[in-house]
Amino acid sequence: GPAAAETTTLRMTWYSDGNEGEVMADLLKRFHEQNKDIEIVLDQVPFKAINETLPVQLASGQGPDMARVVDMGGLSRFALDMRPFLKDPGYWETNFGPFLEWMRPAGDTKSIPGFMTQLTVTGPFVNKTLFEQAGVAMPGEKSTWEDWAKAAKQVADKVQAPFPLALDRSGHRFYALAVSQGTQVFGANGEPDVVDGGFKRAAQLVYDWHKSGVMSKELWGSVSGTAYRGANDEFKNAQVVMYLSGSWQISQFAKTVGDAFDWVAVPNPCGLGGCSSMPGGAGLVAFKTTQHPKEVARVMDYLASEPVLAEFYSRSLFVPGHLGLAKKGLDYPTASPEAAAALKVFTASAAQISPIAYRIQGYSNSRIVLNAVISRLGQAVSGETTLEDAYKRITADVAQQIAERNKK
Amino acid sequence: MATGALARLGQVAVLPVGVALRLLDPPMRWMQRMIGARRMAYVFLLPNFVFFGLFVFLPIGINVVFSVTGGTALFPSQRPYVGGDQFAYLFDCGSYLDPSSCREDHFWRGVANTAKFVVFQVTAMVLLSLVTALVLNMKIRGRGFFRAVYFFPVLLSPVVVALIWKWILQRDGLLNAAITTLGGQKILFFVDPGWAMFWAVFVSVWAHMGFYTLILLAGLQAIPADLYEAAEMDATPRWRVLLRITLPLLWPNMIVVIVLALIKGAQTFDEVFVLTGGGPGTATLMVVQYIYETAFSSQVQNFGLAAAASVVLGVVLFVLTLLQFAAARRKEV
Amino acid sequence: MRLSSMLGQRRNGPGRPLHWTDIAAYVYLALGVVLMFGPVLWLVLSSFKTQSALLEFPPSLLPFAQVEVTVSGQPQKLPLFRAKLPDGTVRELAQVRRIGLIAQMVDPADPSQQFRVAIDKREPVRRVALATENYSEPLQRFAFLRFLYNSVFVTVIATLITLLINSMAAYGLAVYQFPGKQAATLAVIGTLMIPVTIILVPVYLVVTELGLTNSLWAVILPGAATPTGVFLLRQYMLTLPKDLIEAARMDKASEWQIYWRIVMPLTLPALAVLAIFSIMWRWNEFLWPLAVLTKTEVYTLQIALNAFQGELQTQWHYLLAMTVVTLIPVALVFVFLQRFITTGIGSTGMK
Amino acid sequence: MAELKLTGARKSFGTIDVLHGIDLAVKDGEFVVFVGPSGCGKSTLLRVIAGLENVTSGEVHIDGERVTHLPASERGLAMVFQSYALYPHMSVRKNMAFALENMGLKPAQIEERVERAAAMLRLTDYLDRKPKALSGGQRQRVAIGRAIVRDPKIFLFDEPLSNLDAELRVATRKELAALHAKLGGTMIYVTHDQVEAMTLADRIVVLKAGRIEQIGTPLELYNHPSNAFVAGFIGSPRMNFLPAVVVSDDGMLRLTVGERDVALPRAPSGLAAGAAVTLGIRPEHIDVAPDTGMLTATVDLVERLGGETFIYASAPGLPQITLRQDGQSQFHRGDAVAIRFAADHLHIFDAAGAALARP
Amino acid sequence: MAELKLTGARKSFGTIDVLHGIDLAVKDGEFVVFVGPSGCGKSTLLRVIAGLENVTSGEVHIDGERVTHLPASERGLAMVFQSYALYPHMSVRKNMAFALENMGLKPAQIEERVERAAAMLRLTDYLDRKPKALSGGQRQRVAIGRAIVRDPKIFLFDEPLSNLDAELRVATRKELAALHAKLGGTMIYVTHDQVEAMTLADRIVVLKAGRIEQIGTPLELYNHPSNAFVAGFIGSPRMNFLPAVVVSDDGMLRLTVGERDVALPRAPSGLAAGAAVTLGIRPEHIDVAPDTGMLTATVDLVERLGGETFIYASAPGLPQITLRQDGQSQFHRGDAVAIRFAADHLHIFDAAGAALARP
Ligand SMILES: Nc1ncnc2c1ncn2[C@@H]1O[C@H](COP(=O)(O)OP(=O)(O)OP(=O)(O)O)[C@@H](O)[C@H]1O
Ligand SMILES: Nc1ncnc2c1ncn2[C@@H]1O[C@H](COP(=O)(O)OP(=O)(O)OP(=O)(O)O)[C@@H](O)[C@H]1O
Ligand SMILES: [Mg+2]
Ligand SMILES: [Mg+2]
Repeated sequence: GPAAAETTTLRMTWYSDGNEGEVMADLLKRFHEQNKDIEIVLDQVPFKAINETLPVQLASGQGPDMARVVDMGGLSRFALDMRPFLKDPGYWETNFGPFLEWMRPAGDTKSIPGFMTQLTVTGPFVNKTLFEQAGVAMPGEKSTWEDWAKAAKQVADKVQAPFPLALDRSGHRFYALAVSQGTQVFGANGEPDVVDGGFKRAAQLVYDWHKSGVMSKELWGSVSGTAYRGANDEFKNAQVVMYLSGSWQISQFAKTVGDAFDWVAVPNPCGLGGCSSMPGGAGLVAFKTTQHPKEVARVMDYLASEPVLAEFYSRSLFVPGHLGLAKKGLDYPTASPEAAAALKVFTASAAQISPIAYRIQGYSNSRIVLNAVISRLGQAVSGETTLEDAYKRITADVAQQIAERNKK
Repeated sequence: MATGALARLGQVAVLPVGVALRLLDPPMRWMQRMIGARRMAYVFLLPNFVFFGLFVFLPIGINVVFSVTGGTALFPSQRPYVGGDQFAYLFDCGSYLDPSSCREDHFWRGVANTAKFVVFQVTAMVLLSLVTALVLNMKIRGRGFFRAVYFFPVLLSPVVVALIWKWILQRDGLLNAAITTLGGQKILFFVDPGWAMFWAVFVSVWAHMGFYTLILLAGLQAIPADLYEAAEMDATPRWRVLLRITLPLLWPNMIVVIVLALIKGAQTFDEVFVLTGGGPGTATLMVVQYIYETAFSSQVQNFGLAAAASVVLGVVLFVLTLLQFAAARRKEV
Repeated sequence: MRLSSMLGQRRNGPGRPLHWTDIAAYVYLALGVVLMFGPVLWLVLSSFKTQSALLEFPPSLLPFAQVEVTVSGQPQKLPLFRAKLPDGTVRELAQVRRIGLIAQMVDPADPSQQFRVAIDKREPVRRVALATENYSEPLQRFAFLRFLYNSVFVTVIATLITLLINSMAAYGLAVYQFPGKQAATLAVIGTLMIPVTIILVPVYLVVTELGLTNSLWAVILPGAATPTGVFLLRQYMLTLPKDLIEAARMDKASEWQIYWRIVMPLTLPALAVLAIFSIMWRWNEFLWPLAVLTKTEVYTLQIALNAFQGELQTQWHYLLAMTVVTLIPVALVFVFLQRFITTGIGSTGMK
Repeated sequence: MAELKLTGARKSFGTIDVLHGIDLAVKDGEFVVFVGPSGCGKSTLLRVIAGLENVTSGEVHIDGERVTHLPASERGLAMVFQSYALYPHMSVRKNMAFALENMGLKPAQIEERVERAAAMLRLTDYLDRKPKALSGGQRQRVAIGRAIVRDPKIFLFDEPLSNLDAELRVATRKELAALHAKLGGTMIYVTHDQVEAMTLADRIVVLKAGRIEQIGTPLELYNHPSNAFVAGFIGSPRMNFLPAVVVSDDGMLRLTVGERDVALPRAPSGLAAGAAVTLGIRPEHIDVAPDTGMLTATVDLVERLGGETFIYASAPGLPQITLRQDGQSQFHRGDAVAIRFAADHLHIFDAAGAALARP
Repeated sequence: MAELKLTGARKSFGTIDVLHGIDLAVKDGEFVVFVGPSGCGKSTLLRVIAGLENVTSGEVHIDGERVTHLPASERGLAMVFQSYALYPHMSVRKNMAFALENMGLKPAQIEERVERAAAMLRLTDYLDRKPKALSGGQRQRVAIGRAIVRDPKIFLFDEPLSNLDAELRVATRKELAALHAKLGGTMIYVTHDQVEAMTLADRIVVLKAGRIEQIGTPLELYNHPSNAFVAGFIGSPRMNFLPAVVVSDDGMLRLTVGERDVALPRAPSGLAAGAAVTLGIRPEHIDVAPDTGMLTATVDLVERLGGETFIYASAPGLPQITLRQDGQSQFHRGDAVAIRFAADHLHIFDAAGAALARP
C-alpha cells in the first residue's frame, strides 16, 4: 500500500554468541513501533560471514546499512560518519569516546561511525572448588602471573586436573599477558615493533609453561594459524584450574556449570608492565554505502540512547561499552549470583586498562599483529620452530602484510 | 509401501521434465538439419560450457589477474600490477624440501601436508570404497539399509562431521573412554602430529567414502551378468573374478573415483580445518586452508597471494591428472 | 550366497553353507554400522541433550538429565543424588544447597533428616530425558518455512539444471567424434581442478556484475555446470553398447531424442549418483550462499542454522538439532534415489 | 565324463513358471540335444543344469551326487552361452586361457591347448584381438573355443553354431562329433537346427512350454513321434497335418481326407467310426503321381534349393500341403499337381494330438 | 521402395581392410541376400549401406541420390542388428513403437501397426515385457518387428532368423517372403542359412574376404558357380572337390580321378592334356550304383536325418566324399559303397579355382 512506500527498510547484519540477537530483535521491534516509517531487518549470520565475507560485500558495494563487527579498524574505511545526522554528537563523544577511535580510519579523530554493542575485557576465571579441594590458598590481588601459575600447578597436581592454567589461543589473550609483561608494541616512529623485551618475556613464559606442564598443548599446540581455541568445555568439566578468557564467557558458564562447582572471576594477574587486561569487543557500525544515512542515524541514536543500551547490556550480560553506564554500574537482574559477581570484577578491570592496551586494540592493523603472533607462537609451542625463529617470522609477517595493505 | 508411494511421487515429479524435453525436440531436430548430426555435439556441449565460461573460466582469468596484482582492493582494475612478485614471494625458499627455509613457510608446509594427506587419503578411499561397493553389491538381506548406512555420512555437512569426530577423539571422548576401559592410556590425538594426520585422513574418508562407493556401485551394476556366469562356469576363484573380471571392467569407474578422490583430496579444507584446525603446529594445514585464510581470514585480505598460490595448485593438479589419464588410457577396455 | 551373488547375481539358494567371504562381508557390514552409522546416530541422540549435557566429559551416549524431586518445605525442586554416607551406606538424597566442598542434603521421603556430604561422595541420579526445546525454540524463532522453501528451491532447480546440462555435455563428449573434442574434455577435467573456495572472490565479482546478489539464482547458477557430473556421466556413457545408439539412428531418432529417450534412461544409475551428489551438495552448501546472500528472506537453511556459530561461542544444542532437521529430507531423497543406482539395465537388450 | 539326472526340476521367475517339473537322465558320454520352440525353456533348463539358475524345486544329480545347491563353479561343467558372454577386456587368447589358468595349468600347456582349439575353429589369426573387433561368427567361435579347451565333465552348448556360415557350421559340427567321439564327454546341446539335432544327438529331448514332450533317438522321433507336436517339430520342412474323419468300412479303415478317402492297410486300434483324427505326412513322403494321385492340388509356391525343391500346394478344404522333390522341379505356381501319400509313412494322431500306434 | 548402388565401396578399420571395393546395384523391390564365410564383411557392408559406417572410399547411391555422407537417420532404411540392440529400458511395445513415434505417426496408427507386427511374430503376449525377460529367439523377433513396423525404403537384415527354431524360422521366412511380395520393398539380407538364401533371394551376392565372388540368382549360383569358392559355398552339404588330371584320349576328354578315369561327354574348351583341374560334384549328384559304380569307397560316417541320409565315404587317394541319399540309408560305417557321379552335374575348375565352361 501507500504506507509501505514511505517505509524505509534498513538492513542490519548481526552475529550472536548468545542471546543478544534476540534482545536486539526486540529493541528493533520496539523502535519500529515508535517509528513506523523505518523498518529494520535483522539479518542474523554466522560470525564467519562478518569476518570473511562482509569485507568483500562492502568492497563491492553490496553491504548492509549497519553491521555488528569485530574488526572495526579493518572496516573503518567503509564506516559512515554519522555526525551530520545525529541528534547529539556530543552524547556520543562523551560516552563512547575511547571506543570511537577503534572505529575510525587512521588519522581521523572526529567521525562517529557507531557504538560498542559490547566491551569485552580479558580476565581469568578460577575454579574455586578445586582450590578448596586441594587445600591451596588462592593468590590475592596483584599477584603475579608466576604466582598464579605456581598455585594452579599445585592445585592441578593434587586434584589431577589436566589443565592447571589455560589461556585461550587468541592474540587478545596473549596480549593481556604481554602488556602486563611490559611490551610496548609500537616503536618510536609509531609503527609496530612487536618483538620487544616485554613481548619476549611473555612469549618465554608461555613457552616455558607448556614445557613444564602448566599449560597443556591441547589449546595452543593443537591447532594452527590464527585458529581460535578456547577451554570453555574443559573449564565447565572442572578440568581447568585457572582459565584466562574474558567477560563474554560469563553467561555461558552461568548456564553450563550450574551448581557443579564454584567459579569466580579474579582481577588480572600482574607483571612488570602492570595488571592491565586487554579490551576488545564488537561495535555496531553504520556504512557509507547506505542509501539512507539519516534513517540509519535515527536508528543508531535510538539504540545508543542510555536506557535502551542499558537494557541491551543487562539482558545480554555484556560489560557495557558506554562510559556513563559503566560508571553508574549496571544491574543484571537475570544473572546468577556468580555471574553478577564476575561481571562486577570485569567491569572494574575495564576501568584499569592501560593505554597501551587501548592503543593495540584501536590500531587499525591490530589483527595483523595479533594473528602473526598467535600463529607463530603456536608453531613454537607445538615444537615446530624455535622461539627465536618465531620472533623473526612475526616481524617479517607483520611487515609484509602491512606493506601489502598499503599497496595502492 | 512407502517407497512405492515415493517412487510414484518421483515419477510425477519427473513427468514435466519429460514433457519439457519432448518440447525441445522440434527445435533440436531443426538444428540437426541445419548443422548436421555430428555437429550436434556442439549443441549438447553449449549450455554447460556457457556456465563454465561464466562461472569458471572467467573467474579463473580474474584469478590470474589477481595473482599478478597486489594490494587489498577488490576490483582488478583498482589493483596495482606487481608482475611476478606474488609468485616470487611464494617461491622464495632456501630449499624447497624444507618448508621452514621458505619465506612463506605455511604455503610449503601446506603443500607437503596436502601431498601426504592425498597419498594416504586416496589410497584408503579407493580401497575402502571398492571393498564397500563389492560388499554392498552382494545379494544380502537388508542391502538397502546397509547402503544407507555407508552413505549417511555423505549427507552431513563438513562442520558437523568434524564436530562429531572431535567429540569422539577429544581427551575425554568416546574413544579415549574405550581405551581406558580396555586398560590403555588416554591419547591426545590432536597434540600428536602423526595422530592428527591419521584422523584427518580417517574422517575425510569416513565422510566421503559413501559417494565413491556409490559411483563404483553404479559401475558394478553395469557389468553384464552373463560375464559372471561365464566366469563361474570357468570355475574362477573369487579373487580371480575380482582381479580379472570385475576390476578391469570397473576400470572406467575406478578412474573416475581415483581422479575425483585425488582432486577432492587435494582440495580438502573445511572438515580437516574444523577437526584439527590445521594443527598441531601446522601438521595438518592444507594448501586450500592456506589459500582461504590468506584471502579471507587474515585481516589483510591478500587476494593476490592467495590467487598466486591457487594458480600453482591448479597447475600441479592438472598435470597430475593428465599423467593419470595417460597411465589409465593404456589399461582401458 | 556364492561367488556370483557376491558379484551381483540373482541367485540365493537355501541350505548352502556360508563361504568365509560371506562371513567376512557380514563382519564388515556390522563394522560399518558401528563405524559409519554410530556417529550419525550419536549426533541424533546428542541433539536431544541440554546445552550443559552436550559439553560433558566423558560424554554419555543417551541424553540424560538429572532427576529433580519436590521436597516438602522446599520452594523449588531439588536435584537428586546418590550419596555415600560416612557409615558406608548409599542413599538417594536431594541436595538443598552446596557450600564449597560440602553439600547439604535431605532425604526426600523424610525432609527432616539432613545430611552433610562431601561433594566427591555423591553422584547425580539421572534418567533419559529429551531436550526437545533444542528443536522447538529455534523452530519458533526461525522463519523456518521460508528457509526451507529457499533451500528446496535451490536444491531442486539446481539439481535439475545440473542433471540436464551435465548429461547433455557428457553425451556430447561420449558419443561423438568432433574437432575440439580433446580440448573440451581437457577443459572439463581442468575445471575439475578448481575448488570453489579458491575462486570465490572472482565468482563473486561475476555474480555481482550480473546483478544476481541476494537472488537465489546466484546460488543456483554458478555451480550448475559441474565438471564432476560431466566426467562421471561421460565415463558411464562410454560403457553403453554402440549398437543401441545406432539402432536408434536407424529408427529415425534425432540426436536429441537419442539423448533423452535412449541414453538418459540407460544412464539412470549414474544420473542417480549425480542427483544425490548434487542434492546433498546444494543442500549443505554454505560458504558460497553466505557470500552472495545477505538478506534473511533469501537465506538457505544452512546459513540460518550456522547463525548459531558466533565469534567466541557456538550454540551447539541448537545447531545440532537443526542439523538433524535438515538431514531428514536429504536422507529420504537418498533412500528413494539409491534404488535407481541398482537397477542395472546396462546391456540386457543385446544378444 | 559324467552322468546327469534331473528329477522334478521346476523353475519360476517370479510368477512366470518356465519349467514345470523336468525328469531327465543323461548317461555318461551321451550326446543329448534339446530342441523346442523359442521360449520353451531350453536355455533355462541348461542354466539349471549348469548351476547358474537354482531350481525352484526338484533335484539335480551329477554322477550320483546331489548338486542341486552346488554353485556352478563347483560342478565342473563348461558352457557356451547363447549370448557368448566373452570377456570384453581380454584378447581371444586370454578368453580361452582364462579357465585353464583357473585350473592351474602350466603356461606351456595352456598355450598348446589354446593354439589347438584356435586352429580347429580357424581363429588363429584373431588370437590377439579383443572381442569387439570380431564379427558375430568369430565371437561365437571364441565362445566355443573357451568351452572346448577345458576338459569338463559335461559340455553345455546353447545354440553354439547359429551364427556360423554353412560351411563352418558343418565343419564345426563334425569337429564336435569327433570331439565327442574322442573325449567321450557328456554333451548337452541346444539347437534350432534340424541337421545338427539329427546328426549329433544320441538322444533328442523335445521341449514345449517347459515340459518334455518326448525323448528318443533322432530316428525314433522322426519315425515314431509320440504326438503331433513332436512330429511337427522334428523334420524340416515340417510334417503336413490334415484333418480326417474315420469311416468304418469293410475290414479296413478308411479315413476321409478332404474329398477323398484313404485306405489304411491296417487300422490303428481303438478308432471308432466318425472319430476326428489328424493325418500326418512328411513332405518327403508325398509323391507326385500324375496317374495314381490321391489328390489334386494347385501349386502356390515353389522353392528351388538346387538339390531339392519344396512345393507348397493347396487343395480345397485342406490346409496347405508341402511336398519335397529331388532336383529342380519344373512345377510352377498355378500348376495342378496330383499327389499321393506313401501309406507306410502316414502318422495318425487323435484329437488330443497323441500318436496312435501303427500296427 | 528404392534402388541402391554401391560403387567401389571400401572400408578399413585402422589398418585392417575389411571391404575392398564393392560394386553392387540392387534394383527397386529386389530381394538380395549376402552370403559368405564368417568375417568376410557382410555385416560391415550392411552397415555401410545403412550409413552407420562411413566408407573409406567409394560411393553409395539410393534412388539415384548420392547418400555417401548422409547420416543413417536420414537414409530412411530399417535394420535388424545381429546383436539385436533392443532398447533395454523399453517394453517390447515401446521398442517397436519408437521409430513410428519418431516418424510422427498417430498413437492409434502406431498401436495398430505394432499389434499387427506382434501378431505376425507371435509376440502379442510379450508386448509389455522388457527385453531382459525374453528368450533369445523372442528378442530376435522383437528386433525384426522393430524393422517391419516401419515402411522403410530398404530393409536391412543381419541374420535375422539365426536364433529361431526351425518351425518359426520357416514361418518367419515365409512371412518375410510374403511381406516382400506385398510391400515390394527392397530387401538386403545377410544369412548363413542355405535354405533362406536359396528361397528368399532374387539374387545372391557371395562375398569372400571383402570381395564379391559372384552375383546371381540362386539357381544360377547352384548350377553355374563361377568358381570353386562359390560352388563350395552354395549348397549344403558342400560340393565334393576331387583333384584330377586331364588325360587327352581319343575324341573325348578323360579325367583321372583317383584311380579311375572319368569320361566327359564333351570336353570344356582349352584344356591341355596333363593339366591339373578340380572336379566338383555335389553330394546329391552322386548315386550309389552297386553295378555301374565308378569308384568304390568305404563308409566313414552315416548321418541319418530321417528324410535323407548323408554318407561320408573315403576312397584311397581322394578326399572324403559326401553323398546324399533319400530316406534312411542302410549303410553303416565300414561298408563298401560303389558310387557314380551324374556326369551332367560335374563341375570342372582350373588350378586357380575358376569354373571351366561346360559345353
Ligand atoms: N571395429 C572393428 N575393428 C577391427 N576389425 C573389425 C571391426 N569390426 C569388424 N572387424 C573385422 O572385420 C571383418 C568383417 O566383419 P563383419 O562383422 O562384417 O563380418 P561378417 O561377415 O558379418 O561375419 P559374421 O558372419 O561372423 O557375422 C572381420 O574379420 C572382423 O574381425
Ligand atoms: N529373467 C527372466 N524373467 C522372466 N522371464 C524369463 C526370464 N528369463 C527367461 N524368461 C522367460 O522364460 C521362458 C524361457 O526362456 P528361455 O531363455 O529358457 O527360452 P529358450 O527355450 O532358450 O528360447 P530361445 O530358443 O528363444 O533361446 C521365456 O518365455 C522367457 O520369456
Ligand atoms: Mg535360449
Ligand atoms: Mg556379421
